[in-house]
Amino acid sequence: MRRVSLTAKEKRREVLAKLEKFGYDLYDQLERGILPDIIMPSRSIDNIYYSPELRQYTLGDKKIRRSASNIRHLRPIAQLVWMAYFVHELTASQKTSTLRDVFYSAQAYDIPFKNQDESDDIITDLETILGCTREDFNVFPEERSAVFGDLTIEYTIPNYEGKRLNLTSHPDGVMIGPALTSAEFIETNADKVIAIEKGGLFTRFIEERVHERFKAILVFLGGQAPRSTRYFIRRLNQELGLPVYVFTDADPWGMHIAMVIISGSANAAHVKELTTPDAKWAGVWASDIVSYKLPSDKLEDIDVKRLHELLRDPRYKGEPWQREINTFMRIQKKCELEAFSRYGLTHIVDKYLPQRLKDLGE
Amino acid sequence: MRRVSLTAKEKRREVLAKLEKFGYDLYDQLERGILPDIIMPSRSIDNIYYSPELRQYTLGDKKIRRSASNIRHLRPIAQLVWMAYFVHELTASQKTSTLRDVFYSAQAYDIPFKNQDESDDIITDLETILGCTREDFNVFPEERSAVFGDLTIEYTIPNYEGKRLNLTSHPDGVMIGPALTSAEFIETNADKVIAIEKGGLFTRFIEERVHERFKAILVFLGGQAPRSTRYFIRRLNQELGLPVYVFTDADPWGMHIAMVIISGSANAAHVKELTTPDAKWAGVWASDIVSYKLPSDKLEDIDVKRLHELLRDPRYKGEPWQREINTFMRIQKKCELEAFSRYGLTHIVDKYLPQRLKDLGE
Amino acid sequence: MEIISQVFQEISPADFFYRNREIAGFANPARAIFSAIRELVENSFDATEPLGILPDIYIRLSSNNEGEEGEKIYVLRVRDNGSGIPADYIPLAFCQFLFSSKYRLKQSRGTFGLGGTMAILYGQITTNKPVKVISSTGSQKIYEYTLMIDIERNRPIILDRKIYENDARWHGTIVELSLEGDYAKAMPKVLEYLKQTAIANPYANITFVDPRGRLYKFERAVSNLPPPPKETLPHPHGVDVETLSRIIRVTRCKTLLDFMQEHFHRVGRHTAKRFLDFAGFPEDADPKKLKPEEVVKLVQAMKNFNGFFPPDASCLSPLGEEILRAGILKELEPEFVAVTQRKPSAYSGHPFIVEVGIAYGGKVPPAEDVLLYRFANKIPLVYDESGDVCWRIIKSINWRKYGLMPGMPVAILIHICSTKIPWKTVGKEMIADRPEVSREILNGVREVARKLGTYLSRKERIKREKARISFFVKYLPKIAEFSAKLAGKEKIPNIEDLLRRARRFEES
Amino acid sequence: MEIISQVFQEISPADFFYRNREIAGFANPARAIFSAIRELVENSFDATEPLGILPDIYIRLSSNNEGEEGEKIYVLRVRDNGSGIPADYIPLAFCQFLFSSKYRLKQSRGTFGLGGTMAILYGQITTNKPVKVISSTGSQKIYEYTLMIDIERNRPIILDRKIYENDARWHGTIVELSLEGDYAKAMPKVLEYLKQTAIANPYANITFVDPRGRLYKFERAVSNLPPPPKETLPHPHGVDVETLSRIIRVTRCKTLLDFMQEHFHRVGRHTAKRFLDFAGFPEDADPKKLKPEEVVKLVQAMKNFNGFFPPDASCLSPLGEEILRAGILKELEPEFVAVTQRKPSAYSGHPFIVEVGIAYGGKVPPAEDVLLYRFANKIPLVYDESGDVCWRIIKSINWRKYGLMPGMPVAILIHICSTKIPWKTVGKEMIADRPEVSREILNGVREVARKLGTYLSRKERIKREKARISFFVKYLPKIAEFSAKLAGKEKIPNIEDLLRRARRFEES
Repeated sequence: MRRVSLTAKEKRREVLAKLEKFGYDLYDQLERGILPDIIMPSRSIDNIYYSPELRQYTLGDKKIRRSASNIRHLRPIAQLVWMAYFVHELTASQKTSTLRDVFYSAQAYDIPFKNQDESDDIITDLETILGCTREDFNVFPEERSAVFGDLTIEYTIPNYEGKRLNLTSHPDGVMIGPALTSAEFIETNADKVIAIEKGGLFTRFIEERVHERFKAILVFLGGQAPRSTRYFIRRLNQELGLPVYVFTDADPWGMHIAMVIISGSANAAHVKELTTPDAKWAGVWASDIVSYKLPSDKLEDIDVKRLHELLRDPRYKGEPWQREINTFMRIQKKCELEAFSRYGLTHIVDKYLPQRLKDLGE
Repeated sequence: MRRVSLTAKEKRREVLAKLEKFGYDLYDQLERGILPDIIMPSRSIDNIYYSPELRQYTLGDKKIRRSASNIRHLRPIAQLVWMAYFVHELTASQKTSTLRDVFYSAQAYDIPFKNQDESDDIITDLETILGCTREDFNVFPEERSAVFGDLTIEYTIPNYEGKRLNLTSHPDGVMIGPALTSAEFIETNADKVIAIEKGGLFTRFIEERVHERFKAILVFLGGQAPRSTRYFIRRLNQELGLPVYVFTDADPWGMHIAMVIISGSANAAHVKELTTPDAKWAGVWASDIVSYKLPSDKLEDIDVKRLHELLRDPRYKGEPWQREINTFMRIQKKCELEAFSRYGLTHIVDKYLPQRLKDLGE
Repeated sequence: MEIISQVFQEISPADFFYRNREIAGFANPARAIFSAIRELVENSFDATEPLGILPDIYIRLSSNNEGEEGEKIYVLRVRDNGSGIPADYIPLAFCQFLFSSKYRLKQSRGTFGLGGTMAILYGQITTNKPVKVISSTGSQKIYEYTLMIDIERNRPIILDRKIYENDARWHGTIVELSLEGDYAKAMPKVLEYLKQTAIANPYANITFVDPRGRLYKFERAVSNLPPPPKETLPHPHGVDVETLSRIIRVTRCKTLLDFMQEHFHRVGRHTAKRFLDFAGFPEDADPKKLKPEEVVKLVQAMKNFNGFFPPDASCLSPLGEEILRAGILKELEPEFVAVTQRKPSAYSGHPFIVEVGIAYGGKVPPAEDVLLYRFANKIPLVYDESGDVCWRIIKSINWRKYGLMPGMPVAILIHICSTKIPWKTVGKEMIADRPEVSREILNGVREVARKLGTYLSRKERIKREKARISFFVKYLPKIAEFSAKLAGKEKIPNIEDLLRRARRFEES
Repeated sequence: MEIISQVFQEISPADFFYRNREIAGFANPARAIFSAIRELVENSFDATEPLGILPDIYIRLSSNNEGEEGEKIYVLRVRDNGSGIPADYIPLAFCQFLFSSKYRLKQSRGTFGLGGTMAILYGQITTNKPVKVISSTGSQKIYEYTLMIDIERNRPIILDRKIYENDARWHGTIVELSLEGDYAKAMPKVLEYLKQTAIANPYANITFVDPRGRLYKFERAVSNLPPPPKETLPHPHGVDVETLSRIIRVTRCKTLLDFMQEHFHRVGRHTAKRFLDFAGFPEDADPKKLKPEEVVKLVQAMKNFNGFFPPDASCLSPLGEEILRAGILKELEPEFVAVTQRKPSAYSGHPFIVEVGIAYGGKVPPAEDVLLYRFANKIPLVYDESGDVCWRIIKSINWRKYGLMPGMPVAILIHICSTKIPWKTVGKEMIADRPEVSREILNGVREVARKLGTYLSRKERIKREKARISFFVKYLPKIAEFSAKLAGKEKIPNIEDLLRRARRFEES
């Protein structure tokens, strides 16, 4: 595992070296007149385990072998080598790309992908082989989330190297994109991180000066958080030692948004730097619907089905998960973060937030 | 019509006065023992006209009357008065709210909405009656888009009053939220605005220093642009006199994203400050697919159906619209902005962009 | 060149139906059990109800080897308290095809006159056992015949005949026959048939003992019978060339004016005159001297003349709205019921009456489709629902028009009675799509659906009216409160007066 | 108390079918036109093909008042070049019910023996006009009869009889009758019927002139006929008590051993011995002395004995794979065709053969469902598709298993021929669901579907093989190029050798 405090430049150098070694292995086999093969951890469902130590999903020992002697593997291997080459160029020149861009770029090299799913899948293969995330080799998704709070960062991207920015400088929130993901953390007065599912509430928290009143860095997740945002939250936790509190809607989907930040997703079992195992789901809980008399909707069939799935999920073994799942089942209700507005716009900040942080031992 | 250069404070005062007058009219009728009524422009489809002078959709002279003597109108009138009261409080205290928040807030006053559509509709009624946009009374949508470029703004929101920010300060782009929407424009060296549908390309443009090389303010639309973003583009055009170029995917949907920025949508025919009639759709055009040999997909049935609708739409009367719609029909193809990646990641900036700006008389 | 031609052969009606037994509902062992029970039960109804007797019908199906799966030999015994059959007629009535009491112009349950004989034939060819018929007309004697059918000659074979004293003056008929069948498969349809029979004939006692010894009892709920049908003259609209020729052959009338009045249903002197004028025949023409083309012309005129009175219902025996309602209330216990008896009508000169009932709620299960019960001459139709005109009509109706949505608990009962039900097939399970009939069904269904619609919309209206008043009480104070706040006023406007006026306005 | 009982009455078979004419396809004017044409055309086929004559059939339907909407009077004339009917039989064959050449144990198109007479009866009761029948067996005379039916007595009435010289030794039959009908409504089904008849009978010339004067010609495509059916003995599996009793009545055999060999299909000495042993009857028992229970026991044993040979096809006249293929190729011009004739089988002792064809591509339209053509004894079935067992089977098959997706152009033709088609109704439009029959249909459909599946998958495999080789040529150089670039090498590895080996590996 890579050290957390690796600087951006060191990280880049390490990624480039891994890519070059991957290329050399294939090159060497071909030179020796062998149809080359690639061995990598299997990402099939029977090789994904929940690791209680890591507190996230992780891959087991099962390996798969892709061999150029197998006609069905030829095309994916060619795509994989090209992909390694392409992101090597990208990283070396310090440019970024989206998943969509990668998909189209392949056409210039006459290795077209059938569709974007296929190209996304090859990127995931490359992540698995190299043991790093696509953000490490400068491929970012479309989704944008944001951050706000007293944290000064220093950019590492070209033209901005050494420039600093305090993340309270734009009160609409600062976008978490490639530049911020690769920035160094310089200084903060905050003592916690509050991550919020919905944009409206993020703005409300800024307006209500939650960052000052609670000394918090506020993160806007934008629903299920993009991986770069999960990585960013992890860094806030690991590098700065800040506790993380996640606020979501009170339904199985909101609960899972928090869980993915804490323990990762099965989809990303092959990467190990996206989780924040010590983060806490701070609300809205099913039990809050009862105790705060929040306006709620009936659980739909699909919600109930989802709850039953979560009950069987090893990540949900402990508390508050079991308690809240059972409460959902019992009251058969769900509600949104905005539901606190029934008590006035500031109620959530004035009453609920301090109480909850206190409950959680803050 | 309101003057464009109205300062934020003046604007707020004007909105508050309009809301108070709306309340007084009803109060007065009740005091005189009359079941009150409200007269406002009709937003039904037969009262929406395309105005060639304004170059946008606008409402005709038809009025509708909501009377408290009609049982079906009672509830909407009560909701409308409450809504006016609620946003008055919001604006007066300089807080913002989302559409979702408003929906929930009503419950506290025992005037619940059936669903969010209903509450959104009442907000639109209020816009129509007062002749201003919901952003004017601090109600913002969830969606977030972004801007980047050499423009210095000065905030007007509480705690940031007088603070300035240059919009190149964060290379991931600066979010367009309530704070930026209400900021004053102080200074710019840019001589144009380039609006881009997709986030990946927005980041590419920043990385390729388009803002410097082309002296441009870059705006990320995030698909169909939120109204606050359309308003922001209009301000860049009107207050700073900058020409606006819009880049979208080459398909009927991308074309319409540009059109809504230029001439507005039928949904917003009741408000007049969201359009930028002089903005230009700069690509990707159907004809570019041919001349640049771009990777493309076949038009689907729904695309063709949409093209036929656009052909009948008065906003699409002139050029390049007619030419491009006909080209789409002829070649039966569409493509995305990222399609230029087949010629390398920088091709779009090095070759296509300068050529197109030249074509458009830049 | 002369070609050797085909060999020709004549067969008896019994032989024809023997060769084609599946067309009368004896296609397989399961269906045969159902059809045999049904045919004998219908015979029992026809021997009681039209003669003013409240039916008591006892059915026993037994088997020596119950418990094994599949086909086996059963003994079916059906007893009724009907009029009985005169001794001399017993062999022919049961063991000769095309001999029946049902070939008349009045409504009876069986219309092919085949049913009982078909069951006996099927029993004979599967078991080679005779049928036993015991009957008395209430005279001093009871006759017991042991019979078989000579299929090739279409004649009864009398194997034995016994005579008993009838001191109790019992009247009725007992039929006991052996047949091969599969009761396990037939059971659901048999029980459904009996249950629905009990709905449409609430004046009957029906008892069924099945081969497993289980007793099913359907007890009498009303003791008045529908009016018995009377035999009637043919209606001019329903006369074809053959019928007219037959009447001409037997008539004693010397003039067409007499002829029309004498032989046709609801034709009086005035109508006969107007008709003959319309048809262009002299009133004093001799019917016996009409030429073939003139017969055709007269038939065409009868079809086209609009001045005849519609047939009356005297030859029909509808259930009547009272009995229909009683049957529905008894079985379905609905929240709402409506019934209608349509005016008599005719297709191809056969008079018919359609009766329709609708039931909502209660024991009617909510379902995607409306639940349909079909009856023809009081017989429930339990097979082949989807091929029936009733089903087509039910499906064609826009139920939303009557305030009905899929998932509501609605049942429709359709009863058509006629001297001749327009069957689609010999199996007597589907009613054919005759325009005259389907129009009556459609109108009947619409009529009851409208009544249900009215009921549902009144229920809805009362609910809405209550809501209206509560609206003013709820929202007017809100308008006052927030407009005052907006306007920056301390005092909220007094709206008591407005509220009072709104209430009065509502009540007017 | 004695109750006045019902009045009993006997009616003739003609009267029965007159009263119940809708059961034979004469329910309404549109259907009557269709049924009349079909019944007469089938008679013509039965008078030609089984006797080795290539059919030439000419149909003319005319009307004096064409152009008006709705029902009117038509004259239907059907002429064939068949064997003709001996003069003495003409009146009975056409104007008496239950008199026919078709009551035999061999396959013929009409199986009720009612069709032609029913059409004449319908014409008579709607127009009161006689039927004209002209026929010659190829002798020196041509006979022309003018006939009507005495419906009450089920007897022909001969109105006129003419005799002409037949110098040309013409043989055949012409039937000309008047009837009321509605051709405008019947037209689509009539034309569909004729077109499909031409598919299944490509050895016939069929000409149709319709009332609007339009000419439809279906010309002969092959000049060999299917093998004519032979009359056969009953198969033991299909014998019931009645059949056995009749044979016992007429047999001259003195022992059961002789009896079994003499009267049953495919029973030789060895089989007869084994069977009697199985059934527990002495070989020398006298069949005439069997008691009724013993007859039943013998029938049961016949049903349960597994040692009989299956019936052979000699009494059947299937199309044969060659003619079936020719008909499909001629009409549908498919990219692929497969046909199969199943081995003869039997249900309830009636032998039958199922033939199935499948067609893919060509003129077969792509559709959500497989296109189904149904034939029974060479007659196309054009009504009531969805109630047919063929339809149920087609719907039950998982077509994906054979590489077929919805939207592909596939047609299935199913022909069942039998001495007795298991009709579901007298209307002869739906085949009933008999397990023995549906098993053969299912297996036949599966067999041709498998052949089509094999064709489609071979087509697919060839396409894939070509793709394989091109894969190595395309992707191996890419791997070499980019791995070299990544490794920072100037020189790209030499992969010529690897490519050569891959090719060889592929070919082995």
